[in-house]
Amino acid sequence: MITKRMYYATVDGGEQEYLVNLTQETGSCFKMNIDGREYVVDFAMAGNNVYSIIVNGKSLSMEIDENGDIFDVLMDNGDSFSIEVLDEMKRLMKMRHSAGLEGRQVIEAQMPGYIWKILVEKGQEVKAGEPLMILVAMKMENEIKAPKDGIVEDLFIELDQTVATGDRLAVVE
Amino acid sequence: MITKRMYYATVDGGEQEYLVNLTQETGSCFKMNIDGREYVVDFAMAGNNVYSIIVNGKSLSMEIDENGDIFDVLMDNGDSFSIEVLDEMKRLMKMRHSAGLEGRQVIEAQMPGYIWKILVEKGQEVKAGEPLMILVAMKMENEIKAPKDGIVEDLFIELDQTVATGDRLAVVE
Amino acid sequence: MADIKKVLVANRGEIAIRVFRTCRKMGIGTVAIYTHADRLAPHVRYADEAYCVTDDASDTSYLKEDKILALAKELGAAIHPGYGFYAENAGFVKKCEDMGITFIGPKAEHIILMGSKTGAREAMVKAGVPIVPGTDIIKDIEKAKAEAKKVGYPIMLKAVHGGGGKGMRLVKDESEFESSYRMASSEAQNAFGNGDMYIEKFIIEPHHVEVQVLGDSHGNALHLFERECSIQRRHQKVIEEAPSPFINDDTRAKMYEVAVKAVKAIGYESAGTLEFIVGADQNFYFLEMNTRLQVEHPVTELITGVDIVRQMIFVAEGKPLSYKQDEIKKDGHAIECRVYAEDPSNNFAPSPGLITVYDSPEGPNVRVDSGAYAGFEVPLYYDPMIAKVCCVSRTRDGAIRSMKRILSEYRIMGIKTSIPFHQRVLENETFLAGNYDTAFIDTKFDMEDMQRKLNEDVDMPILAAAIKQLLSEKAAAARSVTRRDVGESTWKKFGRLTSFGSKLG
Amino acid sequence: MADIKKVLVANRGEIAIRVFRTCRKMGIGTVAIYTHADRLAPHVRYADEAYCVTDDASDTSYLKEDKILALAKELGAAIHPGYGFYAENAGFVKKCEDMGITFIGPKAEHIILMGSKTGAREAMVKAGVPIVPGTDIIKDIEKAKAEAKKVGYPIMLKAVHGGGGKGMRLVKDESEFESSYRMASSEAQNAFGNGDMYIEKFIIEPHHVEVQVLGDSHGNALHLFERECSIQRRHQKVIEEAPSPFINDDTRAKMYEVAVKAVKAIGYESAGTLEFIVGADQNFYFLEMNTRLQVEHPVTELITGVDIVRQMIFVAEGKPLSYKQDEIKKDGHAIECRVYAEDPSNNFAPSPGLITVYDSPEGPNVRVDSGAYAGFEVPLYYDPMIAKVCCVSRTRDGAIRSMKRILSEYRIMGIKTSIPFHQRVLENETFLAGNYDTAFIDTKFDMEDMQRKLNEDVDMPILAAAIKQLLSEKAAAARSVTRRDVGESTWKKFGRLTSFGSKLG
Repeated sequence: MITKRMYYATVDGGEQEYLVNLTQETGSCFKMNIDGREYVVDFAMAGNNVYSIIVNGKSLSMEIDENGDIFDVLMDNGDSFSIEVLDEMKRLMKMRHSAGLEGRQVIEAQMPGYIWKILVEKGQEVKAGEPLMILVAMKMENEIKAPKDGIVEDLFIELDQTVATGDRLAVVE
Repeated sequence: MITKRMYYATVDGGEQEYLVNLTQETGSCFKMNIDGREYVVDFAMAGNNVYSIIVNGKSLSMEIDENGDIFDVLMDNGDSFSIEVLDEMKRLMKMRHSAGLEGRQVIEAQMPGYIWKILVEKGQEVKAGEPLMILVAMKMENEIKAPKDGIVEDLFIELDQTVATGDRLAVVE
Repeated sequence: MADIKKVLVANRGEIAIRVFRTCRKMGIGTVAIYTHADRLAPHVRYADEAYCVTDDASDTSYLKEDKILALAKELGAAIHPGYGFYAENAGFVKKCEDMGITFIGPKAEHIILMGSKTGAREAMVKAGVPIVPGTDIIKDIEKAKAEAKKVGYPIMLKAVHGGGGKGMRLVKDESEFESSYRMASSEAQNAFGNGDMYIEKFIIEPHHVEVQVLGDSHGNALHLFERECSIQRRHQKVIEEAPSPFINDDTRAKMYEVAVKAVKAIGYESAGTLEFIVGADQNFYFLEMNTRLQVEHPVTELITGVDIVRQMIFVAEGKPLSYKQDEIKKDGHAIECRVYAEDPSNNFAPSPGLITVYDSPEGPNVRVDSGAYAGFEVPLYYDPMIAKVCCVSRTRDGAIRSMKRILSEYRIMGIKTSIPFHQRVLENETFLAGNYDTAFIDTKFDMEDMQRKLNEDVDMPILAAAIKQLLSEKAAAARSVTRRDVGESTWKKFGRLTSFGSKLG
Repeated sequence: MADIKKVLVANRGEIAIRVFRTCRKMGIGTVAIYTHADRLAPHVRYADEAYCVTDDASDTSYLKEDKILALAKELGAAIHPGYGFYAENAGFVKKCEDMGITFIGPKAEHIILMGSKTGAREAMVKAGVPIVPGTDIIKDIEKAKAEAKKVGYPIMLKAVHGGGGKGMRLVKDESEFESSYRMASSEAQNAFGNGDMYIEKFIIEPHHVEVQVLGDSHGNALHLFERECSIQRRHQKVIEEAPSPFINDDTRAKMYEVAVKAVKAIGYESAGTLEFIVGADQNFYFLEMNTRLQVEHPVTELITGVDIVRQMIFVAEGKPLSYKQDEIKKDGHAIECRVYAEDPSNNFAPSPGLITVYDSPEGPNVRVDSGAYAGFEVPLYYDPMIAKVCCVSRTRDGAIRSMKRILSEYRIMGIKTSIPFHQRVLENETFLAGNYDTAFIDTKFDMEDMQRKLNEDVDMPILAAAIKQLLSEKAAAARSVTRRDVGESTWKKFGRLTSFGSKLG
């Protein structure tokens, strides 16, 4: 069964958009076209999230970490790329969403750790950049700062609580 | 929740039976009694099928490969033990079954490989030890022999077929 | 002193395993301690015996002096402290002595002596080790000027009670002296309520170079050459090499000589390190002495073939060192990269978590000391260093090439690591030239270096990401149609085999 | 000859990676070839470029001479043959020469010369290398008796057209000669239709010792000391060491001398090995010369620090060897254990399949060359050797202790490996004494050794198995109640992360 897709890719949050046309010929063989550049790709999984990719004889080993539509690609030489891959519909949704962004800010943990100190209370007024709490991860303190001027509308955490990446910590309105 | 079990264990297919009384106290803590010898065991998984076991301060690292009721245990020093663990009911069933064993013999592949040569035909008379076929695995030929005198009642394989461990190869009746 | 039959390492992770490896080779029994949080750390199952030192999961501290000492006493084990925790803790060593427990490390008196900045300086001056030239409190400006001339410009004016850069002034020549003195002193007066100042020589392009030493109870002292440790980030060493690419043979010889003299002068036992600051002019001055096994000791082991832990055990047993100085040969060049669980592309944010893939580099001339494995969850509570990867080659250039090869093979997934950072440093021209100083990361290597790609072509990562996206979409579609397994591929089988979830309930 | 910019390795698995590692360090591009069955073998993604040489999955052979040569020609790559496949294939080397492809190995003429048993013997005799004493076809019994006396009893009577042990007789002294001759000759006549016999010296307690040599196109020749390879199973070497624990320094010196003389005499280029049989009396005789890189070359690299592949590349480029003989130093003792995918507790039955856990040993003084990783399915079609694990130490005793430590850390699951076999050999008294000969596995080590436990206590494995049984029963019960995930443990998360099945469809 041949599968075809058209995607828009952006690299490391940059502006430039790459148009990708992709055809899956057999299980591991793909034909690609990136902004007019043609590739034949043999794509194989060689261990957990480790991929062996052969493109016109060039052999690459990549680690790929998938988070929704963002793919963090780490090459053997240490180069890393964060690639967002969207189809037409997702791309349109994203463009609409980013136009309407503002107001209520939900602060999420950027790394796992535990809450060592809480420096504000619910309802308190804060300035942008003011520390709200201190998250400790691996013996290092990380200040979690207010992203904007506003009121601390909500605090989702307690003292000494362990949090995971992406957990909601607070809301500043 | 405390869980209790009583098992009969045998080692490396030997005759001696060990009576094991086992109580799971918490997730990782177990109390054991083997033929009257008491142990407190902290049992934890430390990677895929690798276990860290601490018994009265003694720390052991074991690899355990589970096949039905048989557990192949490999210690770091290279010692390996094949332990069969049966509850009362399975033990009774096994004793009944082994009493009635004879006659029709199903031959199974003991290793993965492919069938390089088939030396007998269906219906042919064979003597015990007579080669029935040759299984090639990793450049080495392995003769599959008749387990007893009899007739080749069935052949389940074809030339060049790849077989996995446990696949049925033939029946000698 | 009796032979050591068992060693308890009052530490965790890679350094515990490193000590255990030598013990295992020597036929000495090994005892691990662990916290609830570290139950699955690899040092626990590496040891012959393992004991939990915490009462419940909420306590993550290894600092359980009474429990550790009682355990060692009961088991008849000697204690090796590793680095950190109880290393360089004289009180702990004294308690060992009181309880008749063999401590594998220096004597309490030397830990105390070297723990005091003034005591250490005095002892070193007495032993003929150069220290950074300077003065006592300045009482008289003219006298101070004369002394500054003797020390040699540029000099640093420092507040006696200062800190954090306040009350400090760099003085390039005598014409600036008076005004600088007045400003710095008044700044110090305002900041610390005390305007006393002293003079110290300013070291231009400072290098951190250290000499590994060994001493025994028979008065023998050895040096094992030097290590260059100038590549530091936030005062953390990140790359070390042996020998130093910077100092010349004359400096080297002098440094070894004073180091051995110092060890003999104070009667130091076990392994230790004399840290020196070396200026662009090759003059070197004593900074401090570390009375412990250093993190970076493997580079020294790689160029000498000496197992430093083994020698520490001999010394603790009261035996003499196994080598005479002329039997210690330096062969080749070694580099160590410290691998931290942190994200170099996100300002080195800590990255604890579950390691899903762990492929150790293989092949020639590599040594990895790690405390990690696939399936291990790097805990939040401890040092983020998860591995040290070292290599050795005939030349520095060969070692750098080897390290690149080795890092390209080192695959750790599930968490972020500093491996890409090391790969960038290994491409940096100042590093390659070997004349970096302690300001390297701040002045010669920046985040732009970090973000710079070796290969700018984005098509390869884009095509990989696009294929992954397609496959994920197909997999999601397949899942929504049926939850039953359709067919049985090898990968599925592997997936099942590695699916711990259902097994441990 | 031009510098080599790219190397195609006409081989697979660990030896392909081993050559690539040197190339990567030297900045030389790398090209892998693979079959459909080997698409996921690690050498494929280790290389900069990779090309499939088979047309479909049913073809598993790497012997695709035309494709490989055309590929090398097109890419401008030199060819390294590894061992096996096209190593020691003079026809292949000639084609390389004809097509202007650099072959990293000896010249065709030397492969041909050493490939012929009689040619090799003649060349060696000419170069002054001792060969096993013997005679031509026996025509006259009395004359033969005189010659046997000269050779020295015991002797072997061998049928010229013999094989498989038929027509062979061991003769201990002259009194047995005539009857033995008559019996053997008539046996040979019946078996092979020809009763011609010859005499060969019988070597008591034969050791297999080989000398690594290097030669270049400038007439330079070097030896890199010897390897002891007497531990063999079914004529497969399984453990090698350098230096030999058996031969004395006098023998050593003589062996090196004749080896270098032989290389010079024939003008041999690149890496090669002279294999000798050494008797209990330390007399040694030439067996054959291997005109390739040997599997066991790492032990030599470990005690000399010489990268043999690097030297092979230099020689192929027409450069001289980088060393003079007196620059080659022997330092320490190295051991290699070959790890096969086979089940030692089941009569070494092959054990291909999916590797679910692969933990490489870390720490000091270890070198692993493998062609495996977690998630790799060891194919049925190729050599069952998946890794070579080597260690080096100052003494043989230290190397053995290190190897035990290293093997205890080497964890490969999903398939059975020969690691437990090596662990047993390392406990064997004859092995430890170092005076084993080629009959070691048959006479000094048996399956009872293999089955014998180091620790007879069965309670520990029983309690582990019983707990696993309980946990499996509980997991099965939980599955039958509900198929939904109940809670989310770390293990579950890992299980999901490692569950490939759903991702690749």
